[in-house]
Amino acid sequence: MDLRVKLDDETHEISAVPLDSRGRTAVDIAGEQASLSVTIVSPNHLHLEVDGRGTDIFTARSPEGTWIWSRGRARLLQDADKAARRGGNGPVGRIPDKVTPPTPATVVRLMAEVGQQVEAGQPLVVVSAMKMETTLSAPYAGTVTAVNTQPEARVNPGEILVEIEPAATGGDEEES
Amino acid sequence: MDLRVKLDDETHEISAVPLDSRGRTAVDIAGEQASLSVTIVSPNHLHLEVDGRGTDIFTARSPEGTWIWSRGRARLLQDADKAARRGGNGPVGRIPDKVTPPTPATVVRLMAEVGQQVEAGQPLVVVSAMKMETTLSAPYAGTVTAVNTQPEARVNPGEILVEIEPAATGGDEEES
Amino acid sequence: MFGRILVANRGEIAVRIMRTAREMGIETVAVYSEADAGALHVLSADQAVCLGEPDPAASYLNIGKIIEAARSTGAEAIHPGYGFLAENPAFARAVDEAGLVFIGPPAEVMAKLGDKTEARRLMAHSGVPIIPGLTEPETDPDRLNAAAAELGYPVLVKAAAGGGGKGMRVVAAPADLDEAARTCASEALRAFGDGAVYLEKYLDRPRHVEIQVLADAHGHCLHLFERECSVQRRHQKIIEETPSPALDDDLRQRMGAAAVAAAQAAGYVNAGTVEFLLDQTGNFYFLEVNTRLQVEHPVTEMITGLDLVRRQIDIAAGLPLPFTQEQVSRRGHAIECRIYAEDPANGFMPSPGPVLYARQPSGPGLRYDTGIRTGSQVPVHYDPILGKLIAWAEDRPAAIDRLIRGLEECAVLGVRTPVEFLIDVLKSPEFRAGRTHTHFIDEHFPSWQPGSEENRNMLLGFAADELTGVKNVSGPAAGPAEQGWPSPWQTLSAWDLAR
Amino acid sequence: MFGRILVANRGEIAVRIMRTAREMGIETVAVYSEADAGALHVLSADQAVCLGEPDPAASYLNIGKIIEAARSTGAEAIHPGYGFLAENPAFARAVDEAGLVFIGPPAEVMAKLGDKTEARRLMAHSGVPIIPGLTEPETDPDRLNAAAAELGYPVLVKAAAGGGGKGMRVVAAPADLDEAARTCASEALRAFGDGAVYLEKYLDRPRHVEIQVLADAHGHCLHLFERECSVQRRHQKIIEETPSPALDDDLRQRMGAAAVAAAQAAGYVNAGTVEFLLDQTGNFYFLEVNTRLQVEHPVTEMITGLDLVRRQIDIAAGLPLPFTQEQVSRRGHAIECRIYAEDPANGFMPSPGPVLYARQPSGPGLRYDTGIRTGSQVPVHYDPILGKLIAWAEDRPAAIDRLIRGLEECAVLGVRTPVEFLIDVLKSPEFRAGRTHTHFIDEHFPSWQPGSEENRNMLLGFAADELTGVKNVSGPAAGPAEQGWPSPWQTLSAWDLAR
Repeated sequence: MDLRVKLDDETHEISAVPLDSRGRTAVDIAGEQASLSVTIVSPNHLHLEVDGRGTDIFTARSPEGTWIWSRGRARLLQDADKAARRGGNGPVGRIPDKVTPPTPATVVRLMAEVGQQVEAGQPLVVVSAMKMETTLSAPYAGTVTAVNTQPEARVNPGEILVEIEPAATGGDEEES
Repeated sequence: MDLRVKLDDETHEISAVPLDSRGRTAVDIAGEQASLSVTIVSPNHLHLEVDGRGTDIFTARSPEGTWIWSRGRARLLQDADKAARRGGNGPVGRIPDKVTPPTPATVVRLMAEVGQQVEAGQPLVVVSAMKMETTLSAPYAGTVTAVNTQPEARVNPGEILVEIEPAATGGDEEES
Repeated sequence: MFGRILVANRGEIAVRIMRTAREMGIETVAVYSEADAGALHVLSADQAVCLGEPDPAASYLNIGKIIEAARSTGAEAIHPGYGFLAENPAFARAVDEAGLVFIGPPAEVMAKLGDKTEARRLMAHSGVPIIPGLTEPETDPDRLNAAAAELGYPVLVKAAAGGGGKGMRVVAAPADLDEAARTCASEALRAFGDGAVYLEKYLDRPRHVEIQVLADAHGHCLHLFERECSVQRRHQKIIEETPSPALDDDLRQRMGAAAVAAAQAAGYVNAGTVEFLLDQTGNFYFLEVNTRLQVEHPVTEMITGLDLVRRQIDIAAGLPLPFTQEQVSRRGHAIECRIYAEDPANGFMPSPGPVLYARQPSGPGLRYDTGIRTGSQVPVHYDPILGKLIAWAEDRPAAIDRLIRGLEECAVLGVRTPVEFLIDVLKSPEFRAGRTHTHFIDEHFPSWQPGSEENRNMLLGFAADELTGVKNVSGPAAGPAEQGWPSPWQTLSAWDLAR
Repeated sequence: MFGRILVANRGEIAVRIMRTAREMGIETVAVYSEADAGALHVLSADQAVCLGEPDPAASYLNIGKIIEAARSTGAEAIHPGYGFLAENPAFARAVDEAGLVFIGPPAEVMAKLGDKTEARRLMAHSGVPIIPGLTEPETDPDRLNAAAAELGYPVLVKAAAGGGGKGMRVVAAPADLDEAARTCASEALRAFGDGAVYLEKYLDRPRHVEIQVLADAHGHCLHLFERECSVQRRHQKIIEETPSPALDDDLRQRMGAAAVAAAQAAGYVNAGTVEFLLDQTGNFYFLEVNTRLQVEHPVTEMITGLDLVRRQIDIAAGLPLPFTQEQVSRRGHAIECRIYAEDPANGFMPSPGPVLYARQPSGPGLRYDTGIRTGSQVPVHYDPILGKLIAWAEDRPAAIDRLIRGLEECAVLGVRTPVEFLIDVLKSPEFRAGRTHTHFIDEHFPSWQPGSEENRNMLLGFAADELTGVKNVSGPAAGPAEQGWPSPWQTLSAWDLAR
């Protein structure tokens, strides 16, 4: 089995032979070998023996990838080839460079109107989620071409609340 | 759905209508009605609301029946009709009225030989399991017709270690 | 004693309150919003009442619906937990007027202490030291500017009705004051129903040290020592401990006495917390009184051996405190850390969503108070706390090591959590040395990113997960199981038995 | 300090020892038999070595294999837990001779105290009160008969090498003496490798009260108060608590001093327990010294705030005790109950088999030390302990209520357990009144059978389980799911997300 696995922002090449009847295999990560023995403890719990050292691994699959836990640390790992096919472009949870909320939220205050000139970093919208307010700022300088929301509106990540035409290039803000 | 359920030594008649889309049903146990609402919390965990009172139920199926837990108390419940078909005859874990060990065990000492007259309650075999010795006694008075084991032998429940012909009736000890 | 109480809250604190109630032989009623059907606090109660839509205004903040739920289920008293209506005097008053008992201080005491400026005046008059600043709420931008200039920047804009780090903004320069005051007022209005703000002098890297007090309805008031809650992010506590590494017996005694004086000045009844800032020279200043159970109350329980919820219920039922100040003792060291659904690598942004898998740490000297389980949803509508892990041990180094061991056993998959951030903080030499202050995280972990210690094991784990495929038997793995088996959930036990 | 230790045991005690070792920064090595592959103690260690076949002689009692496992993994010390080789002087000597450290008392002290008749002589010479009886082992039936007649029936036949309730028989009449002596000798030979037995006067309904002692290698010896372990079945403790309802401060001080005197007379080093019988008039008699960690050590940890395993490891590493007798304090009340795979309705017969489902109780003031998980096997070869539930609280009534609450949250399905028996005992007026003695179960629960309190809920649960069929989604149930879905284990998370 050959895998290309995305962990944080790096892609790792992994190859492994199928498990034998006792759950053992050999794994190669970027040229480094490990002898591995796997016990399925429960559907979400694997016990690994890696070169003779025992360690617990918890796993959970989601549409975005597989959550893998090791000794208090958890990551969403992705099959890089599948992620590329899905058009996935990076780990979950980062602030996009568009005026869109990081989580489902409610609009508290709008500080932009169509035609307005804005500087990079200028506050445009304040949203509230989980009792905490967050200010969404202009990702770059330009002219506001559309305001797609209003106070009290429920908004979701990916919805572009304020569209801006960049000052210098005049290009399509959807590609910025 | 109609069920005949064995709990301890009693059989209970239960009928229930299928769950509606919100997990609700009406159940009748021996003529007594209950309104029931069921939430599946996990594969082994149900939450019931019985006439408005919440209670957790844990369940686990085994070949002998279904273990049901409620507030610290656990029982092996059986579908009485299925149990009858399988020839099951009562809950697990009771001492049979035959000279057979209650758990897998090792024979420590034999105190019976073929032809010997024994009284009811007379010690015949001492077995050891989990560092604890248990004396198996004659279930009734009679004559020993066979000794089917020897010291140090590993023996299992159901194996008749000593066969006895009852004193009075002369019947078949297998039916006693 | 009450036969039945309603818990007007959700999550870990509701579960924790119900456990003590059950031990006291008191039945419990849960309330929940549609977002919390099947939540752990609903499963933990004897009865549960759905309040309606997820929006807090329609559910956990809806006074009328909650009192109606108590009436319809025959509950005699209401425990508010923390957050939501816990410090809302109108709620306490409404409970009272409905002929029910509010498990907390009287409404008028709560109102007095809940107004931060009035509380500051009260403390100043009672000889409790306060931080220099405005003693009245102020909304006029010009007057705010003038007051800030007089105090000298940096200043702190605070919501008069705020608490728990909510509704607070540090302002470093005059240019930022207006927007900070507006945002603060807007947050306060939404969160507490009161948009009044005031100003305070901002202290340089103080410690946050608070004193737990207990007062019964018979004039008996005592303290249960301190909690140090300096380690904060976004002005919200994330690690709390007792004893404080900064207190000696003399300072502890003086702060305890000040807290009791503060509580008595206010006519306090029930459990409360007097918060202080402790500066680097050992001066302490009154901050505010939290008129409710604190999130971090377990560390006090662990070192004193007392059950604060039991004490709250007893006091609300009119019982006198069964011990004196002299009979209260502390032993060992306890540390709590809070586990939220949040991304510590990304400004501690909330991370709502489904909990795909959750595993509780356990063992000697560990306590895990949680409100989630495998299959829970972390709704977007509420404070995203998942649970609190508390370690106690013979001394501070052993408690730190135990807490790290517990965090290394704690798994929550599906949402981001600060577990590994907390491990890194607890392992840091600065934390080990006890040199904490309210800017500790900003100073030592300003742009924390997850480490790569476990990357190799994670990659091996991913490979093992792919190699093992469908997981339906326990024991050594043996290649992917065949597809298309019917209902393994149902028959797993039988297969297990047959092996 | 050691860098790595081997734990020569299994189950809950091995897991518990490894937790403290991990907190101390010490790596752990597990050993296991083929019956224990995948067991919790194996998963909890940094390394694991398979010793061979399930038979204890081939695995957990095999001195040579265990020492070889320590050598091959580079372990520097061995913790024996309780049972198996914990009180075997030959093992302690072999560990020593292999250049490793035995975490327990010196072999010669263990040998002296392990021989019950020699221990009785030693105590008698040191002024510690002993029960009238033989001071030498005796195998000749005639001489046993004569000695029993002199003491007066009932008498107790005891294995000289016994402990933990194993190898003991009460004999009420001369006719039963021969068989009891033979059975006892045979059990002792199998369990301890030594078939010597002796006789003691049998006391009427005494309490079992034991004192925990700690002694370092520098001549420092102190006690950690008592544990009352009167509630027993088949001469084995099932409920243990501290403080004892029967002790006042004066008696506690005298018994503590006697225990320290006993330990010092034997030259004791490390953690040990001096067991006494306390008669109804307040006289106490030396019973034996357990030269190891006790099953019930957690109750002492809960009321003193100390970690006994940490103390054991420190002492074995040569460190002096870091506190004096005066610095040890006790607070609150702690009760433990043992949960075995056994059938309390059927003579507490062992109930080995697969654990189909296990759920841990949790919450403030509860500790659950367990060695099993869902999917574990309880092998027929070993003592069938599954775990211990410990509650501590402000006082005895609150601790009882908390323990009941914990038991009511504890689920182990697939094997029989005493959980509901324990609930009934804890709820009984006799236990609540603290009127316990070693025949408590025989007297008050002679033929206990499970009650029917939960029968209706169980029948409804059975119906609900049948109605819901295949369980693969969380949330309100909605009729049986369709059959034949591929691999729900694998895709559950994704489905959950899609809802």
